[in-house]
Amino acid sequence: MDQLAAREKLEQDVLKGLRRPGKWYLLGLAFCTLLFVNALVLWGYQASQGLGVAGIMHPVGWGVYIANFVFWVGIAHSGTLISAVLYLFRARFRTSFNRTAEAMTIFALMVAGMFPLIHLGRVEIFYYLLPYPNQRNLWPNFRSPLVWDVFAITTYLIVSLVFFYVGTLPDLAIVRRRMTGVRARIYSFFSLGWTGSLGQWKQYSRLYLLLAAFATPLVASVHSIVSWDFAVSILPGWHTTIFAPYFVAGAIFSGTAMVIILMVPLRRTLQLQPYISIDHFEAIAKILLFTSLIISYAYLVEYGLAFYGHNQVEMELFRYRALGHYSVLFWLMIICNSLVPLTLFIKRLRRNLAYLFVVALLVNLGMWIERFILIVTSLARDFDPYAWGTYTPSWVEIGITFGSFGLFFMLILLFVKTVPVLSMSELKERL
Amino acid sequence: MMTQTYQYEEAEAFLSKLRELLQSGISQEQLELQLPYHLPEVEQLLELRPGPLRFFALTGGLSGFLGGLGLCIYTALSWPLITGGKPIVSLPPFLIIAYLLAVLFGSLASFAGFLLLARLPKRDNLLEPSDFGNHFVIVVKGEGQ
Amino acid sequence: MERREFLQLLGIFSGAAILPGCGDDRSASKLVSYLVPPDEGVLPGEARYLPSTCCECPAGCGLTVRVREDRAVKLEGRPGHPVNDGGLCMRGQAALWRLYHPERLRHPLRRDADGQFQPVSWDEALTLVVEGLRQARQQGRANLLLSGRTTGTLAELQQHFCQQLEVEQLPQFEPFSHAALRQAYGILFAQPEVPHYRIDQSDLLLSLGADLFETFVSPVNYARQLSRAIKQDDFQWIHAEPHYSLTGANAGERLILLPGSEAALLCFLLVRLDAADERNRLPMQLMAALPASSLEETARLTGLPKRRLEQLAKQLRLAERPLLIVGGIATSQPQGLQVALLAGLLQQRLGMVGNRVDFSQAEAYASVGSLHDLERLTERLEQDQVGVLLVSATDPLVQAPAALDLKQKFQRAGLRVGLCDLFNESAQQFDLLLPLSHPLESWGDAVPRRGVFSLLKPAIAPLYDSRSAGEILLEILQRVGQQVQNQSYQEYLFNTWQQRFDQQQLQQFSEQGFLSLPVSAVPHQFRPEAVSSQLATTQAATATAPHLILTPSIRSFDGRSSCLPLLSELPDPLSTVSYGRWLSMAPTAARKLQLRDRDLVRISSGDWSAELPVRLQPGLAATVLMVQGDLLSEAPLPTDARSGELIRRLDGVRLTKLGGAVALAILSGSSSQQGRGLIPDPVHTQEQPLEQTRFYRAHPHKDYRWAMAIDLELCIGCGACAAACYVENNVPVVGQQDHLQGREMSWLRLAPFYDDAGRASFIPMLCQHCHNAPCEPVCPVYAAYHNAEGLNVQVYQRCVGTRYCSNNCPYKVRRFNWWQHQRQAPLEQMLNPDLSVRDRGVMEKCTFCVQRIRQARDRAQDEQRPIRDGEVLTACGQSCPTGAIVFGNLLDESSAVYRLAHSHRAYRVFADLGTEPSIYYLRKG
Amino acid sequence: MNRLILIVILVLLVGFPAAALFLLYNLPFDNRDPAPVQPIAFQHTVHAGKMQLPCTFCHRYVERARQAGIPSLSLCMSCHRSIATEREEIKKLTSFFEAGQPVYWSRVHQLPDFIYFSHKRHIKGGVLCATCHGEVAQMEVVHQVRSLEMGWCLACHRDRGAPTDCTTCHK
Repeated sequence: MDQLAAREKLEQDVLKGLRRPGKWYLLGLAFCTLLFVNALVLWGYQASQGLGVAGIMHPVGWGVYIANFVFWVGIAHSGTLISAVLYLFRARFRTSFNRTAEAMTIFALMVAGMFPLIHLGRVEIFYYLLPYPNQRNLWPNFRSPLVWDVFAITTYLIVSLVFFYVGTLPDLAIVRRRMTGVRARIYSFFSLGWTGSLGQWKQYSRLYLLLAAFATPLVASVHSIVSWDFAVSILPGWHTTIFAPYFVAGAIFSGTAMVIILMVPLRRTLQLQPYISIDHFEAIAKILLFTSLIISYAYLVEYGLAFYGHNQVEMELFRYRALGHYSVLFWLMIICNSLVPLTLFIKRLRRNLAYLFVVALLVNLGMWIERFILIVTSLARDFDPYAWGTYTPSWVEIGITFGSFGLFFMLILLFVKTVPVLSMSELKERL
Repeated sequence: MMTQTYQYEEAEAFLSKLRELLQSGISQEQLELQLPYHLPEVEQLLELRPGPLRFFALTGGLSGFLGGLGLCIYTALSWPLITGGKPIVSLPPFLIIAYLLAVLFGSLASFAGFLLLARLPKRDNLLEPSDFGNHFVIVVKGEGQ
Repeated sequence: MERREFLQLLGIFSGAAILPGCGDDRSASKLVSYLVPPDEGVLPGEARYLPSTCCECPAGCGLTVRVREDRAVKLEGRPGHPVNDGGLCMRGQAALWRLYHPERLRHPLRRDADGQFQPVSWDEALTLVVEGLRQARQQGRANLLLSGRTTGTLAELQQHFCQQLEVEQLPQFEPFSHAALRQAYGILFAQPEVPHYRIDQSDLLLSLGADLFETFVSPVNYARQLSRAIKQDDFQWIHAEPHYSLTGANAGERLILLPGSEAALLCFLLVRLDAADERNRLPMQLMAALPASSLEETARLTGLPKRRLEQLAKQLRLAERPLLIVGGIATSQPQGLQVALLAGLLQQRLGMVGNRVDFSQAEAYASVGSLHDLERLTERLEQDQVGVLLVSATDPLVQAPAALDLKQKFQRAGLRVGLCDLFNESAQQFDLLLPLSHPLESWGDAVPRRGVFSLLKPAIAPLYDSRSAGEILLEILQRVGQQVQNQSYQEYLFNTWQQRFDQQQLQQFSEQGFLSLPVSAVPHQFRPEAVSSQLATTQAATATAPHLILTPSIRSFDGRSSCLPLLSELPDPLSTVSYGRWLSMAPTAARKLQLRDRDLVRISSGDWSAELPVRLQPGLAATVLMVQGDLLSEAPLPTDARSGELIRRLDGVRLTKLGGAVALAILSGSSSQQGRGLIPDPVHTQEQPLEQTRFYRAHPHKDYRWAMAIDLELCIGCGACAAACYVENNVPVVGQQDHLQGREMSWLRLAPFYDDAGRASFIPMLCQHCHNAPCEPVCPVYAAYHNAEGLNVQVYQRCVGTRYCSNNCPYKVRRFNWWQHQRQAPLEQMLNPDLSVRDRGVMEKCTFCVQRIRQARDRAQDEQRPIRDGEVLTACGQSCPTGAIVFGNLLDESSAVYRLAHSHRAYRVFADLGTEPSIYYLRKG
Repeated sequence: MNRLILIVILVLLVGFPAAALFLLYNLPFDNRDPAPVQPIAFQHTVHAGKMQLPCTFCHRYVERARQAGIPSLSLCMSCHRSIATEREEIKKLTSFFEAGQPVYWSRVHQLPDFIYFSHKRHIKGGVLCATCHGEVAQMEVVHQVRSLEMGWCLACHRDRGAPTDCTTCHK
């Protein structure tokens, strides 16, 4: 087949995804939207009644909401890892995933960004957190990790958006060419009049490299900063130096799993098998396996530090994690995060997409639980034994959690129908 | 000399023609190239220099870093409140803010530089799109045009 | 004082002066003018402090009422008052809830033919009473007046009333009547009274069952006295009881007796001590009447080791000024009267009577009856002999033992007239309800013990169309022409006082709110001959286990205060249960039945049974089960035939595990401190903490650095501080549901920590105002920061509610407003206007009563001087009955807090975390 | 046409952030009536202006207490029993007094509940009434002239070296 025909076929194949949606798509979209709207209603209820409608209490002041926040920020990470870090390392398999992964980063960050607002006692004055001149002559406290979070998340979201948008520019021009009517004009507007001239490509490639360079440290820093929310505190189980690398590894672990969760069905329904090969999935699976090992190592180290260090408060906490009120969750987490991924050492399993999909689902379940355990147990058993308590999420928190998944998948579904899920201009290089 | 347009379906043919044209003494200013995807070989042939985009990034990044640090220090001093026994100007946390703003401003400045240097958005093309699809195109402009 | 001056004093409350900023809605946007200017010294927006007397229990503590804008907003113990000298217990603190109780009766009510209550005017209501009295007399039925313990002028007025109107005054009704005690003292010394115990003059206190800190006669007074006694080096305190009380938890040593063995113990001690000394021996005849009490037998009966028994006798013998107090559970049992008699004999033998057991200052219990009187009342009711039954300021329907079935028989009185304050279930059993004014709205006086006069003076104008008992009785008398027309009760009182006191005393009485008059010593006569016959049956019948003991409650007294929401909100000191009822049992016994906290059990005795959740109580004897009496008022408790005391023990009860658990609000997460040294082991008293290494230089403090010292040796865990904090700082009462979810709002909590032997130590935990506070740097908006005077400030208006500060607080003393807490009208009138009411979504915590610091600074600035040591009293420290909490400026080397902070006993909780708290605890020993 | 679009876009680009900043700068807004209607049309222009009564003649607690105090009706009546009795507004006053009803004046200057403010401290510190209340003697209807917002208070506190600790005012 000659090159031109191959390129044309690629465009046709990829743009098939943008056709009029089918029944199942609409049903899925409606379901996700419903979950999200439900969460909005619950949030409104919570905002009017007070945080009492959530299950959080004294001493567990942070619960499911912050677990969700950490989880979704974590999901965001592998998007940047795939698009920026692997770009710098020239990993070829990245082109199969990078567009979806970048979109995932943005959507996950949008979802994550909602949770700090949801968990505020007085969301109506969230603007106190922003540094802007005001009549009160007051500024936020830059010594607070929560302000670091505000900056980290905003920076990460904006940089990811720019990165994503720049990457889609050439593809938007292709879509414009292949569309007619109003849709063509809309795509035309967003493609900024991209023609593919050498001058544009020249600047484009340089910008892409620069943005990748800017985004790469964010992979390490943003989740480090999120981890410092916990690590700079004084609590047993939180106040530990391994948190930053441990969180980053965990973020990549769960994010990679989410990429698998998204790409396996996409590849099938959009018939992208020619462009995304099993080899590519295997490469991703190896990342999953590797980060799982790091995570397991971190679990071991935490226990080792606590018990070898013989700090009473730490020992009690880690005993409680494994054997206390949340022990079932703890062991489920160990199974999902440390044991199940070990099966990926077997090549046959690693190349089996259905199996990989199931492992990825379990990994994400496990990682969500990890955040829950980590946040809740440390608060439930800290220094003063009189103030120990147990936390059970309320239906409001659970509803909002499901709503966050609803919002995420709603955005992914909308993305699939509006933007080419593969980077055509990059794939053309590979043809 | 009249303006000439060459269209190719394959990258190799395009590149050999381009090489041929360059050897025949046609200056870079006379060439207008359209590509369906980024071909690094073209830049090698034309011996393109890195260009000024780097400086946008550097300026943005530096101003973000200094601005961030300045913001933190200024606000902390404008109403000095002690928290946790830490000094009013606590550099470690302020460096985090400075670093993040460096990344943010650097990225945004690079993007702005890109738009400027690549002359985007292109108004003509916004309204009346025209491109050459998946073809490689070389336009050799006539002298004096 | 002249009559004119006195009446002028009244003028303040005549309602002429409406002060700005009253609690109604429109005042928020309106300024209200005075009609006439207020009296000199009354400034708008500034607090006034008026004397009064607490009427929440019979102890009669002196009060200082803080009044803001014509609203009483805080009660404090009155310094110098002979009963409480500044301290006030949690029930006293909660008394404001009775004043502003939403269920207050607002006007007289009369039950109509359909059984519905209809409002009537006072005129109609009193006419009905007069008419009823007349009719009953014609029918030959007796008119009766039953009241709670009443002293002072009102008691005289009651007598006068009864004489004039041919109403029979029944002996006053008190559930804790101390009848056995009084009867025994009557037999022994012809003094049927409760003496005043002078604990602070003793060097050895042996208390037997008497719950000195909870309900026994005058708890705040005893706590004050004990705190003075403990400060003497050689003071010893041994407490013996079968169950576990707060008093026992605080005694130097707590002896666990087998239930019902108090008499045996006393018998043994009496025989031993009588033999030890040749002088003043008790008559042979009397000693012969005592049952044989060998060491072995006593050890078997009491369950105490022989060595300990001998040692106890020796301790008593060697003590120079021993004091024995019996009461509470020890006298509310089948041998109650013997216990009281034997104790009296021991007191006589060891020379306590007349000095440390002081009858000249006897507590005013003489006119209180016993359950026998109530039994007689039910008999007369059954025989339809009762015409009008006036019940004044007491609630026999709830508090009489279930066995009497008073509620049923009560219906047979001709006309049931209730003088009560709340429209609760027992109020609805009356035909005619006359709303009583709260003591803070009324004039009056109280004589809690002989020679002590305490003033009641209205702090606010009555909220409703209510009257005080005195006003009602006086008006009825006037109606039948037995009293000077148009004389008000105030004038009546004033006349009485003028007759009783001289000018100087009167002046003192009205200014300081109390008066101590010298009392003549009462010559006591010892009548051993009367005792012998009573002692014959002393030998204890061995009771069968397990025993259910119904204890008094520090929170509700005998149940009368359980209607005050604050007291349900505050946890029981020993079990830390707030809402609901529970059965305390020993961990060992629970393990046998595989019971854990909150597991449901059924407890039964005869036909009666009740279902309760279990709460493990370390240190409780394995054969003893414990429930607070007012939570199990339906239990079939018998009355002691001889003393008329309620027997608060059921023997041989059956306990069945029901399976399943119920939600019970247990506030403590752990009864052990898990070896974390919040309260250091006294063994290691000499260890000095290492000097902290600092990463950053310590920040400076200018003129003041506020700090607090809490002496754990003095802290008795009574919870008065926590109660005071609630009232002072507008801390919301959130209710059972939030407590079950761990969302109590208390700024100050008392954590009981038990060691392996079941000994309890208490530590008040509140914001430590750390120098390097972990809560501060994590706040994104500077809502938590450290000010120049060392306060850890929380700016509510700035708080966005991230709760990070609470997470990062190692002491977990920050409280989050999960809701917009509502206060049912008119409870919002109790709010302290000196600090804001926190909104939903805001973090709050102890401020070291910054409003009081502000007030002191304002005063100091006016006088151009620094704030004096002791000028700022935090609400908790002010209320503490033992004075365990001291507040002041750490930079002032002459201050009390500086001295205590540099004591060898001082330590700081979790010092190794480097938070450098501003609260110094003083360890025991 | 194109230029017009460009201008509109520019205006939006500049205007929108400016409006947003203005909004944020001033949040939260105070939307009370700056000059509410009073039950009796009391004339500060006459009493404080023409007759030059000192402020403390009526607001007599201002040097001694947190609240300045509203004059009692008996104080008003001490003059108005004989002066200007025929006027409509004075008749209102008399009827209030005779009925024994207090007057519910509308508050002009109102600090939020969570603020501790002491007139005494400010007067003793040498702050003039007019600094916060404006020239009341020249106001036909008294209205609020200062924002009484935190930034405004703070500016003065800083100028005068008065305490700026949060607990000074926040309670």
